[in-house]
Amino acid sequence: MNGLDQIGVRVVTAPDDAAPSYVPALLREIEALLAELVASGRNGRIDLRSLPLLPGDDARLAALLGEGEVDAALEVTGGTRVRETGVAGVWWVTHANADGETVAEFIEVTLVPEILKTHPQDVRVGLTHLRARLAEQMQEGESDGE
Amino acid sequence: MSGPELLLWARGPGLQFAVAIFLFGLLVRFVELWLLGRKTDLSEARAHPMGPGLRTVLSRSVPMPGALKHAPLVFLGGYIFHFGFLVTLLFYVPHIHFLRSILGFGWPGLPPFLIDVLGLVTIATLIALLVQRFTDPVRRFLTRTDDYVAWTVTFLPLLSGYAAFHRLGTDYTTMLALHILSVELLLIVIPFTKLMHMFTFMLARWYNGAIAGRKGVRV
Amino acid sequence: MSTPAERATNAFLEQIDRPIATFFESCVHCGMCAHACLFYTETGDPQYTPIHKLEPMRRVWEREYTLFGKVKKWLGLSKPVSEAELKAWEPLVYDSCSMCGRCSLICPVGNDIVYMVRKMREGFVAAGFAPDGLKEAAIRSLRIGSPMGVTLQALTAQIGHAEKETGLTIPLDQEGADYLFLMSSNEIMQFPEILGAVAKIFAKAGVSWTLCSTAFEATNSGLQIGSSDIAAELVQRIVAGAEKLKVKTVISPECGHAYTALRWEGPNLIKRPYPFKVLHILEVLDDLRAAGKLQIEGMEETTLTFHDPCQLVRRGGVVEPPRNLLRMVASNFVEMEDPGIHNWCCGGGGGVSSNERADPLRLKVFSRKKHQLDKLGVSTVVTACSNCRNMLEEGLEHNHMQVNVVSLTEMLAEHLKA
Amino acid sequence: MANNETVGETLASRGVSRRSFLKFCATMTSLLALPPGMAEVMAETLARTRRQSVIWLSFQECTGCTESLTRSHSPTLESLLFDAISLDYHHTLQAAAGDAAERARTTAMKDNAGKYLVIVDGSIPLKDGGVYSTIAGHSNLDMLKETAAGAAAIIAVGTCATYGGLPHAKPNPTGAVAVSDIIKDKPIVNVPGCPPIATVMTGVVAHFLTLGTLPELDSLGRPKVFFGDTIHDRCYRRPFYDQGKFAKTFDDEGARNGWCLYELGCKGPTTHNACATVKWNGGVSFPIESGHPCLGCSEPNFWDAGSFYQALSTKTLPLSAHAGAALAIGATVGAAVGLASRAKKKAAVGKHARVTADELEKGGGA
Repeated sequence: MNGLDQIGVRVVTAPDDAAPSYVPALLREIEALLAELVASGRNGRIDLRSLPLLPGDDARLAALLGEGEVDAALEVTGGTRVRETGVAGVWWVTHANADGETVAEFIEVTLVPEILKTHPQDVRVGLTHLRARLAEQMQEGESDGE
Repeated sequence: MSGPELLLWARGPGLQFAVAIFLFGLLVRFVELWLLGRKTDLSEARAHPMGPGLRTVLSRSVPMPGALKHAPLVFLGGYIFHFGFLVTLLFYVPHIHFLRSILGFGWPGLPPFLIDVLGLVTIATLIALLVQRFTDPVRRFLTRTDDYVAWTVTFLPLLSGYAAFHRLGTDYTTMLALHILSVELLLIVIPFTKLMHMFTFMLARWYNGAIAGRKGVRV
Repeated sequence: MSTPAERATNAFLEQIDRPIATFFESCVHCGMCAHACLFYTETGDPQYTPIHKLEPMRRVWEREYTLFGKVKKWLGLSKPVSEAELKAWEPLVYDSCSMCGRCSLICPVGNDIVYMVRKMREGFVAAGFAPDGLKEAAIRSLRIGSPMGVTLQALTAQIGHAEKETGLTIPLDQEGADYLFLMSSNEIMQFPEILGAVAKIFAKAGVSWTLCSTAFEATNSGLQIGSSDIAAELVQRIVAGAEKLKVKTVISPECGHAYTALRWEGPNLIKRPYPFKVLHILEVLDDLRAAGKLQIEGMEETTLTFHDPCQLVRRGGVVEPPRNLLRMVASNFVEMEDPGIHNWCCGGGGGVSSNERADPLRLKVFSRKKHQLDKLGVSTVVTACSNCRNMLEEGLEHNHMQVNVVSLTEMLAEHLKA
Repeated sequence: MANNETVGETLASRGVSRRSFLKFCATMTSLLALPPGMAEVMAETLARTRRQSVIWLSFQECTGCTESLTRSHSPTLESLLFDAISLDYHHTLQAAAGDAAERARTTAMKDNAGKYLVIVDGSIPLKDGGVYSTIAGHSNLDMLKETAAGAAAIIAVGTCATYGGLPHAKPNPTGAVAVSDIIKDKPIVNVPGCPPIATVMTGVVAHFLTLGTLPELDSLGRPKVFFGDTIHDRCYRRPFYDQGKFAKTFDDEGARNGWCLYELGCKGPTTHNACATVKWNGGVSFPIESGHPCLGCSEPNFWDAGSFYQALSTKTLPLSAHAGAALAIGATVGAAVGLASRAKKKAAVGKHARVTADELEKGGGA
């Protein structure tokens, strides 16, 4: 067997012009959340997986929002990508598992997505680690000086 | 009993029971009817009754001149209802599968949206015919309990089928089970009500056509 | 036999056969038959719905001849037919049904309703529930030989008149003649010209024919009242006369039910086929026309129409002969609305004309005929049934309409080539 | 057992960052259809909770459910869940054996009385005193009753534990029943499937851990969020069903085109599960996507619901024997009635009173 093309299977996907696109409604919702952020500073989040998006809808939405200044790649039990869209304050967050499969996808309307921030708990853990390392170094320095 | 259990019962023992009662009743009615017998007509025939009899079996589906004008709703309603009922029964793919599993052969179905539209039209027509039974003097006068029973058991499969098709009412599995049960109810009721006409109408038309036909009258 | 209800039930049990059971089984109470029935369309009264008129017999069928009826009877859920019920239904069966058979044509499941009405009357007459007029007519037929009490003397008197008028000899009891001509007492009493007309036509055509002194009355009160016993006795008289004279063909005159009685019911009533043929006078005339033996001169030019007698067309199959003959003699023949087998009854068939109690209803439902004739605006209506003729004349007079009613046979005789 | 440690502490000590934690919670809100804004709250709650004691009971089962849960591509977010719970008893996974293993169970029950979670896979045989499946000399029935008594809630995973499953299939030689047939006084969540989707199992546990409640259930005790829709409702091949395009065999044009598998016996329309949306093997595919009709494994009695390859609308039992008998009896009864009718008719003819002129004159009843 040389490749998949030798299997007599031809997959035809269902026609996608059956229902109107969900994108316009989604944009309205983003607009409302953004206005809320401006007015009261409250964060908003839309779960793209929970919406009946049609094939091509996410591409359409991405094209409409455009690309922004931030594109962060995180390594958090699988990859997570956080991009600010062309609309400042509107972020596109994609969570993947270790195999690279997307497991969740959100539009976040916020100043900084929560996942980018470092949690105080982790900071404490970091501090502990740093001090431990410093202590190690001091020890090494002392032994070097001897 | 949960939806899946109900469905299982409806497709299994329920169906066995309903089909058995249906066939039993059908045979009782036909045999008891047949054995009543009929005297040979000794008058000299103008034509052989067979041809005109068979002709009337078909031709009686066309209303007599003027009839459409005098009672449009009964005729049109009757046409639409019978057409809609038969087409949805015989050309909806899951129904064809059901019949194939019993008869051993099948035929191509119609796209579901056509069945959907037809089903709705049929339901509306049946309701109109019921309203007419209440309001029209002749229909109201003639109506007996039997007519309401027949209407109800005919209506239920349509209603439950439509609800199942559109995932209305309770969950699909239960609705499908109710739909099959309603068909079983219909099967059980057929031999004991005027619904027998679905079989005897051919014989009745044949007699009518044959009796007139041997006198040389095409009815 | 004891009570009337039991006598009626017994007669129903005798009459119900496979077609009747099929019809009852098939009825869906759609009520279409009402729209074919003169008595409903002209009154709007739902009790005149034809299938409803059969309810007592339907109940006997269900109760006695079906498993489920038997179960209901056993459980005490059904009652036998009662005398009160018979009394209530008698007017429906006799006054509001002219046995025209239109309902049998409209029924979508194909029920031959009039076939059942005919059989149901057996039960009513057996129980004594029949209109006085019909009973009296039947008694006169049995005892005197004619429903109107016409005797042989009356006939011979009319023969004398006709012979004088036409100058022809009218044969009576001539053995070996080809045709035996019958008359209805109505014709003998009210339209005797028909005898001369037939004599002239037959003489011209060279037809060998005769009248019979023991079998001249064609009408059959037994059929009208719905008693096979009486009908058989009356038919038997004609059969005996025809067999005595050894004729080849018996001619039924311009009368609707006489044709049905003799042509279609007769052999079944006497339980054997005839050794002769039965033809309606119009069939004989049409045969003569086809053979070129009916020569006509001068056409009737007024606009005229033809009233189809139910028993001739729908119940008898004589549809084309009157039209062939009319086209021969009338230049302005127009068809009525719903012609041929779909015609509307004059209102007086099936014994209604002999039932005085039914007169007001009969005249009321004449509105259908009035409507049909008004629509055409003709001054002459031709027919081929003396009873229809009577009913048309009465109805027209009642409605103050100026329309002539003419017998087709007479009209032909008038235009016979000299 | 480190049951006094909070989940946050445990995770931190294992080098799992709070970002992973947040990501897990965000994924769970998406999966459980919770408001997406709840992710942060969930993460904080979960971090502060003490690790949940879980007792996993395996009865008449094939270990497929455990396999489904553990053999997912690791490391996954699901595996995080194992860090968030204290799996105190699971006789397939635990290191301890024999009396030590059973002691672990009783200890956990005692220490966490009224608070521990019981997960059950496998059905419980009742026939012959439950001898067909025993663990350490205890029948499954006894062990279930004993363990359930102090539980906060029970999660029945797999079709066997939820409906009896394969052991329950006719003729059910061991008298197998579901957990819900025995335990009536505890909240039970049914997660059916043969096996159930791993994500669905973890989702239910996560819901309990983070919100402290069980998800909303349908009439069969299944979480509505995963079992609310049928496979058919969410199937990507649904448009073909609506258009009336069906594969008739496994190798025809329709099958190659990926048309609807209804005619090949697909039970999608009556099967409630999340396969069509959550999918299997890390979201790779699900049976219908691979060209095989849905078997309906997450519905009760799916083994006995007729052939897997016969359309859903068809009969499940043969009709000919009943039909034949009905016809024979019908013909006999009909003939009996018919012959009685003939006799009655003959008698009526015999009783016929001739209608005569005299008779008419007497007037009868008129």
